[in-house]
Amino acid sequence: MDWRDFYIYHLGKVNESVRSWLSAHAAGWTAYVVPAILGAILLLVFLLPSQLMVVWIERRLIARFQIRRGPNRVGPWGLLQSIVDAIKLLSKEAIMPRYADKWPYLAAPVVGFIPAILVYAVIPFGPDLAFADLNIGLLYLVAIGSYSVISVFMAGWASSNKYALISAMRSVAVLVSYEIPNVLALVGVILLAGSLSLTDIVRAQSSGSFTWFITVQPLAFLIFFITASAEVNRTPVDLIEAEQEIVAGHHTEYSGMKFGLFYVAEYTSILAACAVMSTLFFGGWHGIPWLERYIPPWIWFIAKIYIFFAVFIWTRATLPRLRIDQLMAFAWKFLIPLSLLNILVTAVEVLLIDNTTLAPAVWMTLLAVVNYALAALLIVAWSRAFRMPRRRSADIPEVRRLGALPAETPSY
Amino acid sequence: MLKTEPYVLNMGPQHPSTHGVFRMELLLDGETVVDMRPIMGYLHRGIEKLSEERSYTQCIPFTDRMDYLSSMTGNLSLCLAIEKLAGIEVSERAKYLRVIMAELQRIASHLFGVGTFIDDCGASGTPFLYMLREREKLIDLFEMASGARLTYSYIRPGGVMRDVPDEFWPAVRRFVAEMPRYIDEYEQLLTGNEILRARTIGVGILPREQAINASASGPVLRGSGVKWDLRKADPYCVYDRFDFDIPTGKQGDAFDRYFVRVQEMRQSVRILEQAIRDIPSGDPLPKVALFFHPPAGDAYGRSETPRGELGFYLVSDGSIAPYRFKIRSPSFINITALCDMVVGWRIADAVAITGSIDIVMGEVDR
Amino acid sequence: MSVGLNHFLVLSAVLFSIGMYGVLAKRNVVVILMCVEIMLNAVIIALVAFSRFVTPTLLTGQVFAIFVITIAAAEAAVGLALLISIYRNRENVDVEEIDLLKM
Amino acid sequence: MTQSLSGEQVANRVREVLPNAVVKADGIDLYLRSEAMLDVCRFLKEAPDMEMDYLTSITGVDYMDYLEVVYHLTSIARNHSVVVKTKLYDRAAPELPSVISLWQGAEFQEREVYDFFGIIFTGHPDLRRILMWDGYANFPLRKDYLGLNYGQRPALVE
Amino acid sequence: MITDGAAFAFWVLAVGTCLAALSVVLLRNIFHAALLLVLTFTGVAGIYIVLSADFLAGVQLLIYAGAISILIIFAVMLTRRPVMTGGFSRFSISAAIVAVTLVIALIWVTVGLTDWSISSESPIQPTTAPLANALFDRTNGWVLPFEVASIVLLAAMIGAIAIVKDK
Repeated sequence: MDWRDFYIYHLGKVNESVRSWLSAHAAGWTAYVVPAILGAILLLVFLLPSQLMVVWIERRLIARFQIRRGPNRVGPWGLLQSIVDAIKLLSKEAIMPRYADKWPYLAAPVVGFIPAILVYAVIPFGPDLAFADLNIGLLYLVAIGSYSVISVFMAGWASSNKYALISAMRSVAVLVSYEIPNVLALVGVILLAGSLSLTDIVRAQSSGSFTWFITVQPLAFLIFFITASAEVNRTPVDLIEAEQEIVAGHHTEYSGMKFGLFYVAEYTSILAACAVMSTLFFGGWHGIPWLERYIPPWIWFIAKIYIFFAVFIWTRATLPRLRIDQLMAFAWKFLIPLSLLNILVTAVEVLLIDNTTLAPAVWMTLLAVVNYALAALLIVAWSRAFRMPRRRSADIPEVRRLGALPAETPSY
Repeated sequence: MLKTEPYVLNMGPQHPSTHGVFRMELLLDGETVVDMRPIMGYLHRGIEKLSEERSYTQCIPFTDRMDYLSSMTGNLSLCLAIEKLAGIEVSERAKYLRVIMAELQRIASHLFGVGTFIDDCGASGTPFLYMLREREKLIDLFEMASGARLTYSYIRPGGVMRDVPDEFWPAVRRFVAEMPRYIDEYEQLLTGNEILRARTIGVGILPREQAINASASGPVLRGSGVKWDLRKADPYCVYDRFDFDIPTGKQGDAFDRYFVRVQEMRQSVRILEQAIRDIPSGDPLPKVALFFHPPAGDAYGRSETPRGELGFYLVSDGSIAPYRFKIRSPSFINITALCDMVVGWRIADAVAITGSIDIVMGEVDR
Repeated sequence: MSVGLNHFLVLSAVLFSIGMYGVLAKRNVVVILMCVEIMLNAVIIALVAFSRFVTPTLLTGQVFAIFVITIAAAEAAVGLALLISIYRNRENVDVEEIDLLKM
Repeated sequence: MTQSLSGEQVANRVREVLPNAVVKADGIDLYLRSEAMLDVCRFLKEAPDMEMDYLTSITGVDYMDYLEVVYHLTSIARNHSVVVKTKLYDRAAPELPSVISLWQGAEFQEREVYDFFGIIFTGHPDLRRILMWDGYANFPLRKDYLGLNYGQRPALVE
Repeated sequence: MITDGAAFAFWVLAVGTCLAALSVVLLRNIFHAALLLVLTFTGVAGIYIVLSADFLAGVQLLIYAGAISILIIFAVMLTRRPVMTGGFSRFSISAAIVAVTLVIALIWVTVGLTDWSISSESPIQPTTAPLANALFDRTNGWVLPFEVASIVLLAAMIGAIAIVKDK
């Protein structure tokens, strides 16, 4: 064991050293179990404080956007506010609706929370700093991500509340629709990197011929950003828990820590979405070249996560919400065609790169210019052709007015 | 598409976006509203009955608590009715002060109304809090004048409670100078916002004919393209001396109602500039006793509040208290056509349309 | 205890029979569709197990598994579309009551 | 300025078409027979020189001997207004034709008058309590509400 | 053949998957059945990982757990009121006999009668790239079947829409 490996810059080498030392000096199984536990602890060291920080950051930042002060009473700058909130949630009464479907109701928060955590397994925080560097990393991400629908659906169905049920229906419709452009946007990156492994994708973004993929995949990034906000419920597209319409959506009937678990799962998946975005499009753990030597890669990566989180807060503070039919139309008529076109263009480019003799730098510049121009052109052209549906939904047979409702008004 | 079964969704009385304790029984087909039934009365305090036991001046605090977002115009409406009933004359300075207060109140109320409307469209509070920033300045102005921040009871039969203090004038001048810039800021943030336009243009159309037929008033009526504003149509106080326009909408959708409100704020600033410039000196205090006996008879007095025509029908039997005290409240009557506007739209639109009418439950239930 | 091909084949057979029992015994079309999916999964397990143990370097079984999954997706889509169409016409999805040939 | 049409002026026009409708008219008000209410309102709404397209308010008043319903009508097109009143002497079951077929705005206002005074508007499609709760037995704005003498004052002398 | 850890995983996954599948069949509440179906699919994905078919496991999660079970849950929801109880038909006894006979016969034939030629080579891992090569190889690949499969999928989608679309 070389103790120089435990330098903070090469945090990723810790696990490797521990593994090699254990396989040399201890029983065979420890070489698997101990690094796994170490990795899990490292992940929790990132995730648990992040949970609290992120809530605090969101509240402080959105207060800034709204010319308020935000939490500033508990602890310095209100830093302990999230902890106090967590204690409050833990001490709340656990209420269950009488007609709730008991087991799905109780299982839903857990089913929602587990995939949110599982996503982090493949995210590389630095070289050698991924919990499990799966070679099907991206596929795994997408597959795990689809479990959140099931959680929302279980909660919505089981709590026997109409708002929750509407939320469940919306979640299925929205998430299934947005899954498609989401995956299609990833394909461009996969084509360029030639691998599904996230570590490979990050390495591909530093290997000289390519810089960060945002330079050549602007359209894919935009699509991914929009679909990711839909999947993690951020404001312009947060129809699953649109509070002005359906109170709190699927977790209307949840209280105490069961609600807290939904809340934590939501923020965990937002952070995961930020991490995926920085991994795929913004060079993962790579930093700005002349500063890269002084700052460890995992700090770069976490900084990028928080920057994207701030962007999410920014959109939340700025934009009103779309309507459900507009949201669906946006996914099917706008995002999917554009992401398909993006795949086509990227595939052609990859074929051309393989057969070219030009210098990589020249190619890169050329591609970047072409892709940005194309993205701008496509967005403008498509938004000209595509208009948000604004008309009254035509499929109601007749306006049933005054008397369609049951006559007696129950008094509460 | 599918053979679906309509179901009833109870939106309210406790719901994040029903503007108080308002309840909408929605009959939904999927997410589409098939029928709607507004249910109110949760905030009914029997102001009409209570007023029959109080002197005319004692009735004024009730008007603060009806439309609690625009108390000044509520006071003004009642005072106009009482003055008509009892034949009380008002001094020039008091008339100007009333106009200034009413227009400041109109801006404050529209700020709140537009803010909550945008909130109902899903913006998570930012435009709303921007608007509250300016409303706060207005409330400070009202506090200077009346000592209260929400329930002013400032306008009294025959005049106003007291003359405004000297420091009021620089403050209101500064506000009037700054306000157009802030309105530009809101418009920058909202009017061109593609999501907001998609959510509101063409949504919840109240056609011109129906708006008149359903007795809508205020921005709801003007949003439908009817150029009807009591300040022009039936001028009270000194509105006939000011130069201002009546903004109207084109097709009567939620966006038009929003836009009319924003434009009305601009017009109010115009009126305020003229009123502050022209205000005469004098004594604005009432020349009548606190308790007075109007002659037997009836009178209907009204004014244009931010929500529409607020009228008071007073019947006097010669005693110090009204024999009948009827409130024609604009919020209450404006939701008559709500059902027709909402049916056929989605749940989200139902919320946005209700927000665009800008009801205050204190006034609906009275 | 080491695990070999036979274990996977037994698992595949058990899952297949569970699915088969469901298909034969249940009345609800939705449940029957679910059971068909279980049967398909059992088949894929067998295919992948053969691929793993008999021809570990060829991957033919896995290629076949991909085709089976494709067909399963198509089957689910068409089956559920049929189901909804039946439900729309008859408000019922009980196989014992929708066995008439006319709608 | 909205011109308030005098009761006599409108009464003369009404008498041309509906001779028996008008009970009394003075400088301000126009008193009508309650049965003729709907016909007169239709005339007022449709006559080209009246065009009362806007129903400002409907008010109930309890004068002890009789109930009175006051209609404030406005013409947005011509910017004039008129006050129409009618008296109902049957306190047990006061009835009045509903004007909802002319003005949709009457829907809630008539319900409110029914709620507070118990005046039944025949032809109203949905005449229920509006501000008081369903099943409430009294009409609270009547002067004999709950049979109390508190606050009761002699009726106005005509 | 298979390491100890993987053997342990196999037993857990196999028992869990079979129990979940049994519950799908036996439960009367079809919403619960649909949820347990998701569990079954997830367990099968785990079995694929034990069989070192990692790409297939990802596909299994994505297609089965992510798409097909959502479709089924959607169908449960759309047809909910009359069908919430998934009762048994009048053939349930004979179906049980058939199923038990089938499982015995299958095990007897596959495990008892057949002598599989088990290869001793270690499996390919990771499988993504080799699988792609096997599918799209120019000489002995499966490009044509792959294209046919995608056309079948497209046809099924269009057909499904055509069936459900309002006439």
